[in-house]
Amino acid sequence: MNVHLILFLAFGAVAVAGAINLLAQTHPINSALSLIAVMAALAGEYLLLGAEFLAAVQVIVYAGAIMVLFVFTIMLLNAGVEERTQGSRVAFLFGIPGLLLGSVLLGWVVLRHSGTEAVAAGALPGDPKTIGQLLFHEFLLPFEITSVLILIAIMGAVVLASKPPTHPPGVPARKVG
Amino acid sequence: MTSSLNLWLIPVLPLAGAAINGFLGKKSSRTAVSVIGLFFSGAAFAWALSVVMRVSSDALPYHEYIAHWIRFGSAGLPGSFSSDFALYLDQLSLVMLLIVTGVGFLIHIYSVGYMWDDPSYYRFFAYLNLFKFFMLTLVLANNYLLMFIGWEGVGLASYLLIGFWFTKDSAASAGKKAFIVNRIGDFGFLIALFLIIQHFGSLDFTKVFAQVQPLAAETAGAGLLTAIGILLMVGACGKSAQIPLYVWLPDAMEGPTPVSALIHAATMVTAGVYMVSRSHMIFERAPMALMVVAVIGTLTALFAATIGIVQTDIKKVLAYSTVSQLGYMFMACGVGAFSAGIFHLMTHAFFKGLLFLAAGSVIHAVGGEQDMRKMGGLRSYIPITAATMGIATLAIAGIFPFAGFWSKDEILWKAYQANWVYWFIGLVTAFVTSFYMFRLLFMTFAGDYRGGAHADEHGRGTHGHDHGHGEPHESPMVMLVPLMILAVLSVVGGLVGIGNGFEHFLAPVFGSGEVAGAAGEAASRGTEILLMVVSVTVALLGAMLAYVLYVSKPYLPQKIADGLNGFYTAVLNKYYIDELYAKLFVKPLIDGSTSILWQGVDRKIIDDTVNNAADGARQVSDEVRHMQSGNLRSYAGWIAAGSAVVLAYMIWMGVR
Amino acid sequence: MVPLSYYLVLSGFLFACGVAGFLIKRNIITIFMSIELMLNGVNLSFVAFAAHWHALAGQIFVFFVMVVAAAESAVGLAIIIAVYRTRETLNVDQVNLLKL
Amino acid sequence: MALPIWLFILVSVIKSAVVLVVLLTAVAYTVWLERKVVGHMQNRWGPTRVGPFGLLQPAADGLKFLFKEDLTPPHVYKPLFLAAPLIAVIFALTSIAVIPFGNSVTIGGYSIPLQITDVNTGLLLILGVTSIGVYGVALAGWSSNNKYSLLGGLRASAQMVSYEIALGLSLVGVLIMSGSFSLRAIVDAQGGHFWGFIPRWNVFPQFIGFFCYLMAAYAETNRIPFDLPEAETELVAGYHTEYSAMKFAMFFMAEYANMITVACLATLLFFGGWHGPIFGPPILQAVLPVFWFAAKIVAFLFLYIWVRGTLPRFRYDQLMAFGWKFLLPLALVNLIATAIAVAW
Repeated sequence: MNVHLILFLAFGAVAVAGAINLLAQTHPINSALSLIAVMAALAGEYLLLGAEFLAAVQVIVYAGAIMVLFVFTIMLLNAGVEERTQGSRVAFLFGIPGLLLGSVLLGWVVLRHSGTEAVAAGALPGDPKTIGQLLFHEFLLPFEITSVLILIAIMGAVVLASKPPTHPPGVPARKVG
Repeated sequence: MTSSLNLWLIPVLPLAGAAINGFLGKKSSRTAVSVIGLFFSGAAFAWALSVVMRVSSDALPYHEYIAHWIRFGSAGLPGSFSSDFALYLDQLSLVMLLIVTGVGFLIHIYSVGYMWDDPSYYRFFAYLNLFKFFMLTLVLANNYLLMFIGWEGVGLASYLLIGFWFTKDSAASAGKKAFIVNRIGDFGFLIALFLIIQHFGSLDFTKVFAQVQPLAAETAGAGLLTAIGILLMVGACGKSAQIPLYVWLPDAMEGPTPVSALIHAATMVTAGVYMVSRSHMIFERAPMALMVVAVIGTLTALFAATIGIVQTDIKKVLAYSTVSQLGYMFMACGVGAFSAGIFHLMTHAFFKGLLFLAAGSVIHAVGGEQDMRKMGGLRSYIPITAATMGIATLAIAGIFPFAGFWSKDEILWKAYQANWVYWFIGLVTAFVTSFYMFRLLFMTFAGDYRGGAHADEHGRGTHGHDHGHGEPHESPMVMLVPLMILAVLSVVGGLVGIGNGFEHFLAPVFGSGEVAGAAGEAASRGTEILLMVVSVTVALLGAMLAYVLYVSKPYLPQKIADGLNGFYTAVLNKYYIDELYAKLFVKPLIDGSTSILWQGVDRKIIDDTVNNAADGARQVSDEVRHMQSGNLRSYAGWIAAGSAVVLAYMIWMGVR
Repeated sequence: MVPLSYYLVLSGFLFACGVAGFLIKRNIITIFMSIELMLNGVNLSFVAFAAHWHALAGQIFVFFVMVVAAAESAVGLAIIIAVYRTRETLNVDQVNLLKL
Repeated sequence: MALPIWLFILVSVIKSAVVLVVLLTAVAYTVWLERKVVGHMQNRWGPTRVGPFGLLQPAADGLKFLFKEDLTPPHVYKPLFLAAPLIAVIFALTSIAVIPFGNSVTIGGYSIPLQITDVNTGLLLILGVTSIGVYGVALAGWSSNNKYSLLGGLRASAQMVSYEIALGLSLVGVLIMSGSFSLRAIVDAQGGHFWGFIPRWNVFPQFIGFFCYLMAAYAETNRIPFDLPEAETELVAGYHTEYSAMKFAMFFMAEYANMITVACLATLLFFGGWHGPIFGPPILQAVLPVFWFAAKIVAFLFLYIWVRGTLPRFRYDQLMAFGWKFLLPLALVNLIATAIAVAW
């Protein structure tokens, strides 16, 4: 046992516990908090892998922004405890067996074929400088494209979430002016 | 080779006219359409004339290369083949060129008057110019393939023009009939072309003939050249309306009369004769094929002439007459007298074109009536037409010294030299021809007018315009001038044959063999003159018989008809050939198509396949659509299961 | 020193939990969170592979995944709000009319 | 010379303890300072009774909070109701861990940085921790099962998420100029003077950035004029309406701790950190940087209080419009201008 492994296991345990808790909880806000825990734990794993910038971004973007949005939505819609409806037999008849089969297969492949080659702690310097240089040189085009994507997402979110126009039903909205 | 003659302009000018009129004519005035149609047609004629002026006979044959067309394989190697857009001019094509452009131009002028009131005036001129383009392509082509393009193109134009009044059922079906019957002939032509490609590796006239020339004549039995020759003759039979494929031509009279004159008398139907003459190198080395040509020609000549006796429709008479005259030309070709055939082709173009145009003028005069029994006595109403038609009749009957005399006697003389049976049948045909032509003349112009006021009812019958008159009247000058020009040509056109002048002119094409034979002719000059006298006498006899029957004793024909009851009916029904074809070919085809192709293949196999596929798709979808329940988690379930399967497959493929 | 396979197993487990959440949860927001869980699982394997192969591009991919996830969650939550407005429920079993 | 591991741990523990005590004391006395200053601004005395100048007032307050009855209203969602103030205060205090408040001091041959830990992404860490702090407010508002609390929580989370963007962007200018996320490196880059007499502080070239930072930071800490989440005239007390006693105190502490963090950041990023005139004997030279740092922070806190005593509260739509339509574009413009200037 070494420090690296211990830390990995500790963070991993948090992540696993969070993931399971996400499934077990019936109230969405608990699930959301579990997910935040998972994300924080993953940020720790990133740090172990040397991706310190990514860890920070993980916390800021995922935990600090995306999940805040989730919590915000839950609060806004006042989401209650989950109802236990039986809407889908398919999900249980095909989905769960498929999931189990897939997990087993994937686990088998990973354990059998990836070997036991160790990954050193902080093996790769993921500091802001190198990431930035990669991002703004090699991946400049995808970067710009994602910015457009985000712009579109902003507009889409505004349009979707804004209240529908208050003209009487059946009468098409008329453009004014 | 002289400097370029720009031959390509000759076919392209009418094409331009056709394009302009066809695409823009609908919006243009009739005057504009006429001007364009006449200009391009006339320009082609003028250019053809200028070519004649500029070319010297020792510069012929003249080749003109225009563009690449089909090329594969490297030239010279076996298996390679090439065919270009290239033109070829020799004495033979020169004659055809002048006939097509000249007579065509006259008929264009005539059409302006004849078609003036037709609502599709522009369409007529577009088609007519298109026809000229294809006909000139046919005539000027330097290889069989380009010739075939023209050959098919004139077929198309013919189809379009026969069915010009396509709203009339009989016109539409006549067009189809012409097209289909021609396809049968084209089938033979095509196979002949394939044989030529296979054995000679080219379709260029010069290359093919250069390879044919050293071959020995297939006297002993049928060989390759015989096969090619007979197949070419099949093609010619279709285009030139010979037994057994003549049936379309009488029906083609449903088209406007100028069309009948141009396409179905003067030019297109003679394409077969031109093609056989052009292939004389092959036929000369295949005596059996030549015999087939001669026999078919002779039989057709007599056969069609006999039908012509009893026809009452003025254009039908002329149609059968055309078939008969074409038979003469083939007879000439069949006995190896190609130049005589071409000579007759030329004179025939003059007088038959004139006959048709005059007939059109008559029809025009009586307001669309075509039945000769309702005419009569028109001489006083339309003297110019009557006069020109009389000249044409004299010409076709072979009365000295009209054009038909020279060419027909040339043919009869050559036939006599080959085999007296041909001559004898030809002579009988000449008699019959003379009889029915004078019958036509007398029924139309002599006696009293039998039409009367009710002619109005037929006003729109065939040529689509109605003057609303009771009195027959003379046609406008624009129609009469071409009549007169052609009449002059019908009188003097045969004079070029005096002293074998025409034959000498064509000698470079058909070889000196014929001319050499002509040297020996001098000895039998007396026989020739005797034969001339006999044929003229026979023609006069026919004319007299017609006079007796239709002018002096008009009650006799009915008596004779009653006396020859069965035979008369058979002749009146054109020997039931159409019915026979209907029984033998058309009905089995229709029945077969109905029961096997339509009900069997199309309905049972194709339709059922499509319908069952659609039904199956719908049934499967009906089941599968339950998968799309709208429930998000079900979708997730399918995705999870599906991805597990994909994963398993990938692992299985990877691990294996 | 931690073997790569440990990271991959953890990553796979998180992903499987996400799928399971999608399958068994009824609340549309929780389902949406399951998606984020899956994305996080994948991100972990990206970073692990990046460290393993010494290829920084893996981290860049994670960066992009985060950006896309942010955009996606913004739009997705807006859709959820719109759905809630008309259906007045967040239970996916009751939102199955295939229209808004 | 690197420290042995046991010594490192020992030093770290000591530093953490010292810093935490100082911080909590500072928090307590910031409250006192505020009451005093605002009192004087409003022609009052402020706390005067407990100790000289009321200096013992914070202690009295602490005692009061400790002994007050700790109410938990009946229909609250208990786990989160209890967790929310903890989250708020823990993350508020965590940020201090990466704040450097002076140069290294050399004790016994070992160089010890005056900072709990120096990570080279210190600024990012602070941003991350502050962004997580939102949960304390949001969850408190939601778990209280009270419409005022819920509205306060919603307002708080929306406001903080919105202004976080402007906050982050306003700092990028500084980052571009110093080329590092490490707070120590940023401070080191501000040593020296322009033209020999103006301190090389980022606030001079980055005055627009500083302005944006100041606005955004006020909003982030829910301070007047952006204290909509706890606007007492409309929401009673906002997200902490249902809280009392020590739990309320935790929110209170979190707010003031955040103020101090913001002040620290402003000092470090824009005002040269501990840089200042150094003179006197060696012992003074060792203490002076910390003094300058503390002095700048106090000045900032005073500014906070001054603003509070001066400005009225915004309306909520004005707040959002200000953040998205003015501050964010302004920060972007500043960012672009800085980038161009640096690239020059």
